[in-house]
Amino acid sequence: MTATPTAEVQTRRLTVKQAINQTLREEMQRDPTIIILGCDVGVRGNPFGVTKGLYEEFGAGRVLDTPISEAAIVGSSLGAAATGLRPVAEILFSDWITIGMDQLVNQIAKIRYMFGGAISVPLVIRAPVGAGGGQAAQHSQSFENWFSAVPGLQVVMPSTPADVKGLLRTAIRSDDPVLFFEHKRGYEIKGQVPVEEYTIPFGLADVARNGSDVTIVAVSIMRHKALSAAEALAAEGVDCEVIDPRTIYPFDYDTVLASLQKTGRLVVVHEANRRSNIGGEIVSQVVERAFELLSAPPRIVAGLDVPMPYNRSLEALVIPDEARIRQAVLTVVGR
Amino acid sequence: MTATPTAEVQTRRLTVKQAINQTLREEMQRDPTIIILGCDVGVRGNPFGVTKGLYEEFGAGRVLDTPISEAAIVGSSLGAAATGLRPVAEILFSDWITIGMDQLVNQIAKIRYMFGGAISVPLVIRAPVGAGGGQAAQHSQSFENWFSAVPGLQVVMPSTPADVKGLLRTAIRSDDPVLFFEHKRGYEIKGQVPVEEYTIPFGLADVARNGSDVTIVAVSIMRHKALSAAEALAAEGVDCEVIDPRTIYPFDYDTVLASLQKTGRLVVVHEANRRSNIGGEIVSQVVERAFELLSAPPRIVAGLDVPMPYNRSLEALVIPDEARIRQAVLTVVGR
Amino acid sequence: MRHRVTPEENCEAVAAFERDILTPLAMSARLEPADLREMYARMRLIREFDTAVKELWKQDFIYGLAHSYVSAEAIAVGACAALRDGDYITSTHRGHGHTIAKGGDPRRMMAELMGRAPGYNKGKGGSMHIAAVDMGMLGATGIVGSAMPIAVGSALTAKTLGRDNVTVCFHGDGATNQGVWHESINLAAAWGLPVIFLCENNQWAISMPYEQAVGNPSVADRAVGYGIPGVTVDGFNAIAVHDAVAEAAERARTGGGPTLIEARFYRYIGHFVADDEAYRDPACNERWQQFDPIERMAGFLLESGSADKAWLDEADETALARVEDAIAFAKAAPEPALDTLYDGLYSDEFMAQQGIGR
Amino acid sequence: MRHRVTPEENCEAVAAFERDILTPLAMSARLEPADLREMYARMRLIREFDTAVKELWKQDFIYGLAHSYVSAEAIAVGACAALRDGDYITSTHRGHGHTIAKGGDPRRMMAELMGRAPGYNKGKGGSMHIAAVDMGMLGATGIVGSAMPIAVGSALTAKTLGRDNVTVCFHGDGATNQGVWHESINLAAAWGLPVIFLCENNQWAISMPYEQAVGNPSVADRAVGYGIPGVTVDGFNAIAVHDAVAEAAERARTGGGPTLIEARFYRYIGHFVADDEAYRDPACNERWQQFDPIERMAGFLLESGSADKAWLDEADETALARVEDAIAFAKAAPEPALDTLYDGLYSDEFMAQQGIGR
Ligand SMILES: Cc1ncc(C[n+]2csc(CCOP(=O)(O)OP(=O)(O)O)c2C)c(N)n1
Ligand SMILES: Cc1ncc(C[n+]2csc(CCOP(=O)(O)OP(=O)(O)O)c2C)c(N)n1
Ligand SMILES: [Mg+2]
Ligand SMILES: [Mg+2]
Repeated sequence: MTATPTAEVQTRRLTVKQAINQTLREEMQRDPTIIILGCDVGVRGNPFGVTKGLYEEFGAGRVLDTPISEAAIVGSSLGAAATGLRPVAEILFSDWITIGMDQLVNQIAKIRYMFGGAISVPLVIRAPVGAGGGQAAQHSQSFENWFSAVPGLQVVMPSTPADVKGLLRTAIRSDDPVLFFEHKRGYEIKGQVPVEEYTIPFGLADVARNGSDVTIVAVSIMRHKALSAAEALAAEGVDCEVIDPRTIYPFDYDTVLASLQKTGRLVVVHEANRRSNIGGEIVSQVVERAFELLSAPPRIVAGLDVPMPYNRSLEALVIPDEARIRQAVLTVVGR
Repeated sequence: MTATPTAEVQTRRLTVKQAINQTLREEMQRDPTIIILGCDVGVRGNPFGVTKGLYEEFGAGRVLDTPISEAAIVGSSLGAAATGLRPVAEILFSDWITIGMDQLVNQIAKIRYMFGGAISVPLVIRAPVGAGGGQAAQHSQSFENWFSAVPGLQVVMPSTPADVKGLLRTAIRSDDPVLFFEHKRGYEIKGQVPVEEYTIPFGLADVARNGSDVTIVAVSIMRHKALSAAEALAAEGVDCEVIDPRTIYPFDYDTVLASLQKTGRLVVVHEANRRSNIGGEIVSQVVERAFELLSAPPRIVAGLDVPMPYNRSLEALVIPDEARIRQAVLTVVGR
Repeated sequence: MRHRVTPEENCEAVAAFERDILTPLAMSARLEPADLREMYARMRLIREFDTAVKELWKQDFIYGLAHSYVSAEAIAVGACAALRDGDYITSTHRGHGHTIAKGGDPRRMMAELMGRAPGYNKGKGGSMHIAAVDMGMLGATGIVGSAMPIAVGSALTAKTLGRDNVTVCFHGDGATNQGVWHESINLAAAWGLPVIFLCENNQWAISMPYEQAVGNPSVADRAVGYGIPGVTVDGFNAIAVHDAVAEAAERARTGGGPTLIEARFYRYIGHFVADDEAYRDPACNERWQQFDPIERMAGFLLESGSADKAWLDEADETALARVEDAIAFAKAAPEPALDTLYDGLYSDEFMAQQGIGR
Repeated sequence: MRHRVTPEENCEAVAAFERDILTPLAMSARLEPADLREMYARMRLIREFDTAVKELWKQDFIYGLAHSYVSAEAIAVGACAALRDGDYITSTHRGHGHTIAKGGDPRRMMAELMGRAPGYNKGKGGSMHIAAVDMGMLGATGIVGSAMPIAVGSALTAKTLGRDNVTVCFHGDGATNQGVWHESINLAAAWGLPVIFLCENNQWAISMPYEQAVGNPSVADRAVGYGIPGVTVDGFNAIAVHDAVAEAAERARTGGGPTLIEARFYRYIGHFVADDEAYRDPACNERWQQFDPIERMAGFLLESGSADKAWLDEADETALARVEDAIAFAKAAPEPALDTLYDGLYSDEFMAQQGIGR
C-alpha cells in the first residue's frame, strides 16, 4: 500500500517517535530474531524516549544496552545479521557513525558482494540526523550522501509518522543493510498512521503537494518547511509541487521526472551542507536523464558550508528556512 | 608559478613516486617541525617505496613507524599539529581512512572553527586511492567526494610528477588540514619536474589539452586516459579540451566555465563510482553557475556502482576507460 | 546481561568504596597550605559555576547540551595543581571543571556558554566545545573518547621538540570502551610519550553502570596490558589525585612514559543539566554525597590548620561573586555578528584567497 | 623508538622462545591418534597449497595481494580440530590456512584465488576475501582487525538463540593495536559471549616488530584488563594450540564467556608472496625455521607411534595431489560471465525490484 493513508483505512494519530516505538514493538513481537542494541536503548529507553518500554517488554536479551563502542556495535550487528539475527542498532547521533565507518562501509556494505552472495546482512542502523538547536558541530550533521555513494547500502530518511512506520517496517524486513535516518527535530511531528499493518516500498517518493509551476524535492523534515513555503507561494501565485523522496537510495527519479514534465523547474532542499551532498547528486541525475525538460537552472537550498555553530542566530543562518526556499522558487520562475 | 613548467625553467625527469619522495625530503630538510608517521613508512620506506631513505636521513624521531592504529595515527597527528608540529601522516590505502574517520571529520575538520579560530591544524594525510589491479573491494576505493563535503578540509588529487611536487609542497606548508590522494596506479608515471623550488596554489586547474568542441574534466589519473581518448577523438574530428582540476576542494570552476564558453559541452571523468560522488557535484555546480552555457546535457563517466570485484575482467568493466570516455564525448556532441 | 542496579548493589558499592578506595585527606610533601587553599578556591569556583549553569540552562540563557562537573571537582583541580605553564590538558564533554582548574577565565567561559562574541570560542562552540587554548586547555569534545589521541599528539610534540611538558588526558569511564582509547594508550606506551591518562571513573556512562559495561570494573588493571603504571585513587580526594598526577608527571617529564590513573568516585548528580535519572534509584546519590569533595577539602583545611572558618567563608563568597560577575559579563556581552559565520573555518590566508564568506 | 632488529636481539628472542614458550608435543587426552593424523594431513595440505600459491602468483594466475599461511599451520589446524559443525571462525588477510583447517574445498579455494566462477566468492573476492560460509568460515578480510566484531556478533547470535556454538576469532599481533580489537573483546567480556580470541602472534606486522609496536609484548597479559582468561601457547605446536582452544571452547559453550589465547610463533617467510623482507635480517628466518610446525608434528606422530613413515609419505603425496588437482580444476574453470558483475550486490528480490544490472 502507499504512504498516504486513504480515507477508508482506519488511522490513529501518532508522533514520529511513537510510530518508531510502535513499529519496533510490533516487529519484535512478530519476529524473535530481531534484537535492538546501542547506548542507553534499554533501561533508559533511549535519550529521546524512542525505545521506551521495549527493555521491559522484551528483556535484556533482546534490548541490549552497550558500552560506548560504536565500531563494535555496528560490527557485531553485522556478525549477528550474518548468522541468523536481525539487529536494529542505534547510533545516538548520526555524527558518530564515523566511529563505525569502517565496519559499515568496508564490511557491511560489501560482504555479500565480496563473498559472491554467500552471506546476507539483514540489519538496520537507526540514527538521528540534523540540527537539534544549539548542539553544535558534532551533534548536528546529515551524512545521507556519504552512504548513498556506497554500493550495498540502502538509505532511508522519512519525516512523517506514517512514512516512518511503513518504511521502518520495510527496513527491518529487508535482507540488506539499511541506514534509517530520523531527524531529531522531527520526533514530535504528529500525523495519522494506519492501524492495519502496512509497509512502504523503498524507492517510492511521496508527492506531498501537487503543483504545476515548480517541483520542490525536499529531504527529511525539509518536506514540512517546503510545504509551508509552498502555501505562502501559492498566495503569490506560484504553484509548487512538493516531493519527499523518503528513501535516498534507492531514489525515485521517475516521480521527480514526471513532475518536471509539468513544471520544468526544480528546487532541491536539504539540511546537509551544500557542497558534495545529495542536492548535487539529484540535480546531476535529473540533468542526465531529462535535461530537455528543464526550462531554468535547478536551484539547491541547503545548509551552508560550515560546521554547525553553537550560537542560535548563527545556527539559524546555516539551516534552510522557508524564506530561502521561497527565494529559490522565485528565482527558478524568473521573478 | 604554474604547474606546467615552461621551456626556460630547468627540469628533471621523475616519476610521481620520486617527486613525492623528493618533496618530503626537501621540506623536511627545510622545516624541522615536519614529521612523517604511518604503518611501514620508516624502516621499510613504505610498501610502494614512497618514503624510501627518509628514515635513514631523518631518523626514527621524525619518520615514525606506527602500530596499526589508524584512528590514533590521524588523531595524534591532530594533537601534534595543534601544538607545533607539521605532521604528514600516511594511510597506506585510502580505503581504511574509515578507521580514522571520526578524528578526521569531527575533530580535524572542525576544531579550528569550533574553537573560534584558536587552533590551527597544519597537517597532511597522504593516502593512495583507486584500483591497483585485483586488489578487490577494500583496497580500491576513491573517497574524494566524502571529504569535499566536509567544511574545514582540503582535498588534493594530482597525477603528474610536476603537479604532485608543487601541490604536496603547498599542502605541507598549508596551515589547514589537507587530504592528499595519490593514485596507486600513478606512482610510476613520469614527467619533467622543475629543479627550482616551486609551489602550486590550491584551486587552480590545469588545462592539459586545449580544444574547442567538448570540455572533459578528468580527476586524478583519469587525466591521462582522457588525454589519450582526446587524441583518438581528434582523429575523428572532435576537438576536446581536457581539464585536470588537481584539487577537489577548493575546486576551480572558473577554468571549467571559461572552457564551456568555447565548447558548451561537458564530460566529467572519475574513477570513484558514479552515485553520489564528485561527478554529480561538478555537474550540479556547473548547471547552477552556467546553465545557459550548456548546449547538451553533461555526461559523467565514472566507476560502476559496485564494490570493486577481484576478477580482472570484472574490474576492467568497472573502471572508466578510453572507450567509455569516447562514447560519452560522442554523445554530448550528438554523434 | 544488563539489569537495573539494585539499592543493595549500590550499598555494597558504597561499602566497597569506603573499604578499598576512600583515603583520608593528608598533607602532601608537594603542597604548601597556600596551594591547598588555592585548590579549595578553584573547586568551589567550579561548584558555583556549574550550579549557576544549570539554572541558566533552565532559563534558556544557555542551550543545547550542558554537562555539570559537580562531584568531580577534586579531580580536575587536583590534577591541574600538579601541572606547569606549558603543560596541556585535554577534556571531555564535561569540560567546565577542566577549564577552570587549568586557569580559564569564568567570564569568557560563561560568555561562551551563552554563545556570545567574547566567549572563548566566539560563540561557535558552547559548553561541549569550551576551550582555553591560551591556558593549555585543548578543548572539550562532544564525542566520547575523541580527545585521547589529541592528548597523545600533544605529548609527541613535546618529545619531538625536546620540551619537558606533559599532557593530562581527562576521560570518563565510558570512554575506556572506545577503540581510540586503546589505540591512544598503546601508542603512547610504545613511544614512551609524556602523557597522563586520567580516568574520571564516576561509575556511570549516562544510564550504563561501569561494571555492566566491562568484564573487569578496574580501569587501572588495564595498565598491565600496556606495560605502563596503573594506579587507582580516591576521586573525591583532591590531594590524593594531585599526588598521583604529580608522581606520574615527574616520571613523564624525565622520559618515563605514560601512566594510567583511575580516579574512582561517583556522579551523584544528573548526567546533564536536564537528566531525570529515571534509570537509577535516587537514593543512590544521597549515599555518595557524604563524600562531597569540597566539604572534605574544607574539613581538611580546618583540621590541618591550613585555613580557618573565616577564610573559607570568604573564599566561598569570592567564588560566588566571580560567577555572578561572569554571568553579568556574559549577559551584557554581544552576540557574534552574523558576518562572522565563516570566520575560523580555514586560516585567514586561505579564506581571503578563496573569498570564503564574501 | 623504532630501530632495526639486530641479529643479537633475534638470537635472544629465539632463546627466550625456547625457554618460555616452546613446549614439546605431547599426547592430549582429547585427541586420538586418528585425530593427530588428520591434523597432520591438513597442515601439510595448507603448506602445499600456499607453496603453490606463491608460484601461481609469480606466474600471474593469481594476482592482487596474496598472503601465505606457511609457518602458522599449527594454529588454524590446532584450533579448528577443537571445533564442531555449527561453530564459526573469522579470519584475517591470511585466510587460506583458516579455510582449509575448517574444511574448505581446495578446488573452490584455488578457483577463487584465480578469480574463476566456481570459486567460493564467484571470483569477486580473491585471496584476501576467501570465505567458506557453508563451513562456518565467515571470510577473510583485507582490513587488519576488522573481523573482530563480526566474530563477536556471531557469538551473540549463538547466545541469543540458545545455541551452544562457539566462534574462534583468528587475528594477528598487528590487529591487537586496532581500536576495534579492544571494543570487541570488551563487549564479548561484558556480555559473556562464546568467542575465543586467538591471536596469531608471529611477532611481525609487515615490517613492524611486535615489541616495538606496543608497551608490553605479551598479548595474553591484556586479558587481565578485560577480566577474562588469557593464555600463551607455543604456536608451532598444533596439539598445544588445540588443547588451549578446546579448554576455552568448553568454557564458552557452558556460559563461561570469552578467552584470549596468544599463539606465539614467528613468520619465517615473507609477509606476502612478493615481500623482499629488506626490513629485517634474512638470517632471522633460518633461526626460527628449526621450529617448523609440520616437521615437529611429523616427528611426534612417529615417536608416539601414531603414524609410521609410510603413512607420512602417503599423506604428503595426498596433500600434493589434492593441490595439483585443485590447480588443474581452477585453471580449467571459467571466468565469471561479465553479466554477473552486479550479482550479489543486494538480495535478489531487491535487485529484481530495482532492476539493478539490467
Ligand atoms: C562516541 C559517543 N557515543 C555516545 C555518546 C553519547 N554520550 C554522551 S556522554 C555519554 C556518557 C559518557 O560517559 P563517561 O565517559 O563515563 O563520562 P561521564 O558522562 O560519566 O562523565 C554518552 C554515552 C557520545 N557523546 N559520543
Ligand atoms: C587497517 C589496516 N591497516 C594497515 C593494513 C596494511 N597491512 C596489511 S597486513 C598488515 C600487517 C598485519 O600484521 P598482523 O596483524 O600481525 O598479521 P600478519 O600479517 O603478521 O599475519 C598491514 C599493516 C591493513 N590491511 N589494514
Ligand atoms: Mg562516567
Ligand atoms: Mg603478525
